[in-house]
Amino acid sequence: MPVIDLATTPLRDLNKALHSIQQGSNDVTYEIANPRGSHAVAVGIAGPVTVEVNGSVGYYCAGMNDGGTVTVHGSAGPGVAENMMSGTVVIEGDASQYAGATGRGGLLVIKGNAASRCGISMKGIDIVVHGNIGHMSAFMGQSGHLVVLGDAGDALGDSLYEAKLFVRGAVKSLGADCIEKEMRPEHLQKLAELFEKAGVNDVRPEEFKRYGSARKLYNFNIDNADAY
Amino acid sequence: MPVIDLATTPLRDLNKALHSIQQGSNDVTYEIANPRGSHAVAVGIAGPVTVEVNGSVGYYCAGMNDGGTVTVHGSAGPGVAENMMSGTVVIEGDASQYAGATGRGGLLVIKGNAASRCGISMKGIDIVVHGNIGHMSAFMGQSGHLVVLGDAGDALGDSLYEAKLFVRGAVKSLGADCIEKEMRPEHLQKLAELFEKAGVNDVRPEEFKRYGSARKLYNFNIDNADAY
Amino acid sequence: MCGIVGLFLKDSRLEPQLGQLLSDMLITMTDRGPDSAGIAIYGSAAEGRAKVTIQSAKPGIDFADLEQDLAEAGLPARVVLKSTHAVIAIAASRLADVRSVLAAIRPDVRIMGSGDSVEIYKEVGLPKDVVARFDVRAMGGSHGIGHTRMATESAVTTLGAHPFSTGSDQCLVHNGSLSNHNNLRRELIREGMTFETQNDSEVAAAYLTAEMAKGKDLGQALTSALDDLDGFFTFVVGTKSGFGVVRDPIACKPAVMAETDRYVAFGSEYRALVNLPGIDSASVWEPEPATVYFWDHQKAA
Amino acid sequence: MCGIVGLFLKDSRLEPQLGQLLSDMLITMTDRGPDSAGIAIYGSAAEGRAKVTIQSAKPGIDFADLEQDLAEAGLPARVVLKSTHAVIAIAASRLADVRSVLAAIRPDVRIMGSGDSVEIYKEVGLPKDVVARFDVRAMGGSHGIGHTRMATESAVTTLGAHPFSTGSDQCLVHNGSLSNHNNLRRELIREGMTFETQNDSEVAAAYLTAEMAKGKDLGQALTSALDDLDGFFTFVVGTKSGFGVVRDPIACKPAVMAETDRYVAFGSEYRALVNLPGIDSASVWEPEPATVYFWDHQKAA
Amino acid sequence: MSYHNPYTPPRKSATFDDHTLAEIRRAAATGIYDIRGAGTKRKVPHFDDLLFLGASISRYPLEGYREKCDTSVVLGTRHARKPIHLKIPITIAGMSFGALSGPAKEALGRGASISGTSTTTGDGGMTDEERGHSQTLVYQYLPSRYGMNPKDLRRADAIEVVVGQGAKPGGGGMLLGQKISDRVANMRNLPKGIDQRSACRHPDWTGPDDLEIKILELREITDWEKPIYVKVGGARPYYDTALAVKAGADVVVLDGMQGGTAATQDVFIENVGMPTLACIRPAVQALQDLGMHRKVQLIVSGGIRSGADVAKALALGADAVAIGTAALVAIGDNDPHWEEEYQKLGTTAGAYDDWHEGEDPAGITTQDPELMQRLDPIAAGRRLANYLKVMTLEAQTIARACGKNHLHNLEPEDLCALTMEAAAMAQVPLAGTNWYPGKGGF
Amino acid sequence: MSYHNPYTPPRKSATFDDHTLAEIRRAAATGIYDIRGAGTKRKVPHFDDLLFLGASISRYPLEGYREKCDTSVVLGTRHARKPIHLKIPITIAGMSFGALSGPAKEALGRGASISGTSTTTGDGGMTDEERGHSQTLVYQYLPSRYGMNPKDLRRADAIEVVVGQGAKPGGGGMLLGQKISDRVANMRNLPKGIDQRSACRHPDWTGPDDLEIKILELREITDWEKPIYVKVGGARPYYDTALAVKAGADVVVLDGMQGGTAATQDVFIENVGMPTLACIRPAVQALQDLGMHRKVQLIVSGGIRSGADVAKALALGADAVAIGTAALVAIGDNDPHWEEEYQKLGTTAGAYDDWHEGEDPAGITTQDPELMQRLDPIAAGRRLANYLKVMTLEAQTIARACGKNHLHNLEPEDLCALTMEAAAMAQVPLAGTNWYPGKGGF
Repeated sequence: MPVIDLATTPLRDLNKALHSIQQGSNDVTYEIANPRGSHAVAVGIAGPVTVEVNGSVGYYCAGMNDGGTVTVHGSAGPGVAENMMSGTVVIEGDASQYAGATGRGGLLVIKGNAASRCGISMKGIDIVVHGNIGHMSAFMGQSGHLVVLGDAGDALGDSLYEAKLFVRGAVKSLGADCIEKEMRPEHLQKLAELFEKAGVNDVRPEEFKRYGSARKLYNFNIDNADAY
Repeated sequence: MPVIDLATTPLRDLNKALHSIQQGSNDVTYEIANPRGSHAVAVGIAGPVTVEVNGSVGYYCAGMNDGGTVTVHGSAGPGVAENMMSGTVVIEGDASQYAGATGRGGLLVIKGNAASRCGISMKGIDIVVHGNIGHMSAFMGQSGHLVVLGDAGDALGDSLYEAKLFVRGAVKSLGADCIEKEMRPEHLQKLAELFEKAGVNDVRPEEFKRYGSARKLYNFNIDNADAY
Repeated sequence: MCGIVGLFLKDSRLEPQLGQLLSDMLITMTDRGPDSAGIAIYGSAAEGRAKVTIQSAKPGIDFADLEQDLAEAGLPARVVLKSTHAVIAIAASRLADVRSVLAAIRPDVRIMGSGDSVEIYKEVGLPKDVVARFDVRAMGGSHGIGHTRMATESAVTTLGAHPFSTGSDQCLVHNGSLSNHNNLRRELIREGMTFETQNDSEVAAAYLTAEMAKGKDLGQALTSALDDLDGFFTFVVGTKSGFGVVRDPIACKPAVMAETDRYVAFGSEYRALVNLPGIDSASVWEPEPATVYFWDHQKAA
Repeated sequence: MCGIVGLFLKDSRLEPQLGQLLSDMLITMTDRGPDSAGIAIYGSAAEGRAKVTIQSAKPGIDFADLEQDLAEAGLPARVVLKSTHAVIAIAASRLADVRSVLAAIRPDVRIMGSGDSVEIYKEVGLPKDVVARFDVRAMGGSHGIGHTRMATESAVTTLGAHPFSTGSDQCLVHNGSLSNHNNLRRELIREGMTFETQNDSEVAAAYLTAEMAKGKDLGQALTSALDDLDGFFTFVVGTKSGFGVVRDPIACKPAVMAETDRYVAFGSEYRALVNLPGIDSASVWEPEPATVYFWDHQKAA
Repeated sequence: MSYHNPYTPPRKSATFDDHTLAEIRRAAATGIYDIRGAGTKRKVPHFDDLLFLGASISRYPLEGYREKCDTSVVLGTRHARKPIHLKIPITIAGMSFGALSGPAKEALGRGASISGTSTTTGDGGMTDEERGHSQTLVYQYLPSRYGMNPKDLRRADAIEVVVGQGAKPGGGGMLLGQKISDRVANMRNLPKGIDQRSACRHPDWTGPDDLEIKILELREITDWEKPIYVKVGGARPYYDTALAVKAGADVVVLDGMQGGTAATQDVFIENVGMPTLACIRPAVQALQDLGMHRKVQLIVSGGIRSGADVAKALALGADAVAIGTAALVAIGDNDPHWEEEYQKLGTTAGAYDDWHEGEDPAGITTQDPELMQRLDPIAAGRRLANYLKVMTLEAQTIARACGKNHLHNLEPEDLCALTMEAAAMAQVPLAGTNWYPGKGGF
Repeated sequence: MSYHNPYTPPRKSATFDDHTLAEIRRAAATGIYDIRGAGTKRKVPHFDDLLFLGASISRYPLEGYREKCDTSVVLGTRHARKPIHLKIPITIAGMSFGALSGPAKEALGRGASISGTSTTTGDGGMTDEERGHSQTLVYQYLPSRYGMNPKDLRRADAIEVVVGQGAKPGGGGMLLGQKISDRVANMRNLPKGIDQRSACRHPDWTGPDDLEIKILELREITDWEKPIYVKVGGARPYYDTALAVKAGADVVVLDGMQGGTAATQDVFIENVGMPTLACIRPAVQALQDLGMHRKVQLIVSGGIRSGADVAKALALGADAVAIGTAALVAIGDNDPHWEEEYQKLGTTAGAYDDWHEGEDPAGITTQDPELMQRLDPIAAGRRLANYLKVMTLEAQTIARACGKNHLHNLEPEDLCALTMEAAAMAQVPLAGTNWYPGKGGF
């Protein structure tokens, strides 16, 4: 298993190595030592590669991941797994703001808490947060699922399109055009699937509430102008 | 034979004397001493006069010659025989740029080399150069013949109209819209005539190549725009 | 836009290393602010003594014989030179006189900060050069804050660098961009404040000073800042006994905090914290928007 | 627009006549440039000695006691006055100090050129008057270049006259009109060059100086000038051991060269060459466009 | 008998003119601000107020038809391993698929490729038509991130991080539901037929310090191959350009207030941002102050219409220009051919700007399959190429007249101004004087 | 249902106005820049922005009908053995045979001769009509040298070395093939029916130092008899005038950007060169700085239309003016009489400018024998003479009102300006103030 020590190896060499793996090749595992908050660690992965990061990372770790499996044994800075296409990203610690921003696919698991704007503008990604999430999460979320085992901060799901939000704990406040919705069987089933994928064992789907778009802002209506 | 010494006689007096000869009078011969690069020597000749210049001249020697025979026993500066109408101008040495520019008739013979823009914008003059010619020669040449026993510089015949160019040596490059053309019998004959007039004995017309206008720029066509 | 670092020591055995730790944190933030850098260090207060940090554009002239001239002006003091800055140590009872005496004998000298324990150093240039110039690594203390600046709309000058002094033993660093600082500045000028720069952060500093002058404590002043300041901001404020942090309600300029038994640390990015001892086992989190945080030696004591 | 002349002697017996020959050549070019004239003469270099040519608008004041004042400033030198110019001869090792010493003791004096062997004289007025003023006819040397100017878009001043110094023992004269000199000047100013005039030729000189400072030799600098300078130009560049000539790719400003066993000569017109000894049997030709020519005593040797 | 005033002709107010009155009525009827396409319609100081000083005796012109006047430009020389080489300094600005139809995007790609220049994607991602028909394609990285994905990022020749647009510096976008076809919705991961709002800030960074890290990420993802452009609307061009450079941009794209838009509030278009003419000198000054002029390239856009505009922008210090509206007109937008249909839409050819409503008779700003049919991408591409050729010839003819063998050798000193305002903004003297208004002089 | 705005009247853009849109479409369709005749069409600062201060109490006017106000002018006093004496300071500018028909050239000659002024040949040589009917004829010496020959040079009364034209300083010309009739082709030594390009630099000299020698040659050929004019387009009038004087000119002809042309790129006409108004003061300044004002005469042209324009040009320091377009209009160009035919050509009387296409209904800018027939040179000459008479009377009436017994006694101090730009360009105060914008004051 190749080990890349960022204390001695330039970031460029790390990412170049990861990019040299083609879609369709066999899975390879890289271990990354001493990330120490570096930015853009393991970005642009385009093939089946497993990356184990031993330590905490800075901005945009695993950005645009497309098929890789990245685990951070530490915390992640802003924009982790931003615009993920496919694959899995797991953060053992906390994640800073913008986690999973604009993600289009794949699964992001945050074992600790996520800060504000978790899943902002999400476009298909599934995000599972074991802890709490900060304010403005899932802002303008277009599609995908955001599952929170803890509490959610202010203005959850503001200006939401079709992303689906599930929160087990308290929601400090809902954003404009976001409402609580009925939990139907298919939702319970979807949650169960996500728990399975994200390695969540200790909670049951029934403990969650579902939130989604009231679809009031879909076409402009003067009587909703205050919500803009 | 009157001798005019430019070391002691003003240029004005020389040209005034030459202009006093009317079209139709008998041929007179003037000898000019010490030209030492003077400009505008023997310009505007309008009658049958023979001028022998002993030394080198500056700009525009024999400019607008109309019927005179001027021989320079030395080199000539820029624009020798410019706009010649008729008559003969012979340069025993080299000629600077613009030799025979815009000439409308008559014969210009350069025994040495001619510099750039020889025969620029020529409009009917015949030019015979024993040596080489410089770049941009016969630029926009409209009619007349340019015969070069040596080599030609860059961009020969650029933007040529209907002037005919004959070169015996190498052509460094052809200008826009100038191409090599077939030597037909009438061209060989024309060359022979010019050799006769210019006192060229040691070469044969067959040693020359003919160049002329491709006539692509005659009327604007967008697909040729890059050539403009 | 800028980088901020802050370090508050709980374990007094770390105090000799404060300058060392803070310097490394500051240099890590070079990318966020290559234009200028500054640092405020809170040393141990000597009983009955106070300090004034001053800056000069021509230190060779202004600092020559300064100690002697102060003495002649009736202010016995000790002057320690640090490149373009100098620290004047005097009896705490005479602190109020320093400004007027300096105005008379060294009119061009600028006061960076003053108090029982604070020393403020700031200059134009890369953080590593600024740190080296003032020999920050050799400084000890109980807590300190630092700042690296990428100028947005105001000039790159020494005076435009942070920290800004907001009162005795108080200073402020800022990351973000205020959108109503021009109006606020005009109001504060009307209230009698003076300004050296066109910098929005200086307005924030003056605002806090003015609010506290009206009787608010620092926490209350920061709370009212949330109402009165428009735009994006993260403030870290140093006080004699600790520091405070507050972010604007949108909170999109980055901020990370770490706490262990030995210290509380603040950084614009996690990178700033990675060299702290025991960071791997620290509790690391991000401050909430529109929330005022405080760490205080006295309350801890 | 201008007239240029240059003369490079192969036959050292002609050297005493260099000034005489060059003066006649220059005066012939009066029609091309009645506004100002200048000349650079390369004399024989004295071992270990160097020369600096300076110019003053008030020679009566600036040149008074100059030798003595230089000595007092620690620069033993010999000063020879020539009208508004003076030549300072010093030890070659001290050449670098002259500029700073002069700036201190004679701030208004302008340095025209310096080196082991070059002397540069230029002034406003007709070439014949300029030649007489500096007694150029009496000068000897191995080679020299001269210039007469008809100002196009910049002022008629001494500093606007050619030759322009481009470095030690190097100078440049120019005929033509550059069309990107304003942008180039701004760039060169940013790179630290200073300019005295709005003249395009000064930009060409500064450009060559800057390129050579980057490590190019003169030939390479002239070659890159063909890419970077826009417009019409004929440059003649004097160096310690010879001179170089380059014309723009369109080459429509006139240029004639003549060579015999005894010399190589350059003139804007053939007229400039007619008085040279043996010109009738010389080989006379015109330099090609966009081609760098060189004549060099050292290579010849 | 009572006294009657004689007839006086009706007089309208300049303050409350017909447009203003109509807009008040429209606002009263609908309760929403007016959204429209195209750029500033009112008159602002522009390139028309500048003139070139051709060569005469003191300078020599180059032969108009013969002597070389180079027009090429290289973009992205600062950091990119593969800078972009263009034959002409006129690029096609980013216009979103969604705002424009597929055939329109294809036509732009075809025309630009014939001309040796680049096109740019827009808010909505990259389409295959566009990539296929564009020799050089710049991929926009926008706040909405619609359609953003690493494959397209790698397929692109350059990446343009869009911070703002001249039509709406600081504002977001809006694409009305009727333009959201299946294909557009699919590319944007959104339901069909709903209004689509675009955010005004990027979701995952704010400020130049973050932007520096974002650019690092994009470079890492694309292995430092591609030039990174940063596009800003013209508002504080000195600071914005300086900060883009500090954040690591290879190229700065500066869009003045006249710049077109697909859909923005009219009040924004007409009242926010500075005219293009006023933006260039501060931006160039910033580059010069940082020693980065010509090292970081500056592309200027907003109301570029002719080779004269191109030459003027370059003379003021830009490295290239971009065109949006003009390119649409060249491929057939607002063509009098469709006047009858424009009349039906309550407008007239030359004034149609409801581009967000998707009913464009010319088939350009629409997603309606029938209307789209009307635009033949091959013929339209040819038209664009012709137009670009004319602009280039015009710029060359001017540069040659000023004696330049490359368009980049045009200088501010080759210009003078016809009005005080233009003189002050362009920092060139008023014609016939040495007066630089605002700077002293004479 | 989708949402529709209520009706708002269509609004066109000032930046993309109808002309701009049409030009973009034209460019897209053809791929070549627009070539046309006539001068700048857009509004630029002009003589209209100046006013005369008539005499009142502080000064005394001359009696309008009685007291002498001389209008004569002598040109070429510096070097020529035979200077030119004109009765009025208004000359007919050079317009090429080829651009104009034979009858048109004859009409100009007749009208000018009646009025005691001169005409000028053009690019294409001298015709017998013109020489025969022109009492005083100036022969142009142009880069193309079409038709140049020493006989005509000697037949001329003065020689005008053309360095440039206001419509295209630094640019060359283009005469489209359809205007190259047998006669024109023959005079120009060119095949019939091909486009004829005119170079922008002379074939055998560049720069003022060469020009000095060229002028020497022309003087020698004509035995120092004839005044030598040098004509420049208005771009850097201070330098160009100074250099023309240094090169030995007797008369400087300065043509501002509004000056007409037979065929030039529209982009050139509208964007290169300075307005006539802006050119005069720098040129006069150059003459004054050289001590040559009134010794070397200055002829100004470009948009001269009335006696007021004449008086203003003279007050600013010119010795005479030249007219081109106005003379053509006087002899019948763009006459509403032919409106029907103008409509057929897709234009209207007053706007027809496709002079290079040779289809002029008025028979002036054409070589078509049938169209030419329409112009009666005798009547047209009379019309020109009438027009010149009116301009002269107008200039005199103004000069008398200012108390001048010779038009040349008009001074800048007799003027004030209506706009800031005109005040700065003409260096006269804004009306009612002592403010010389750009110069301080107040």
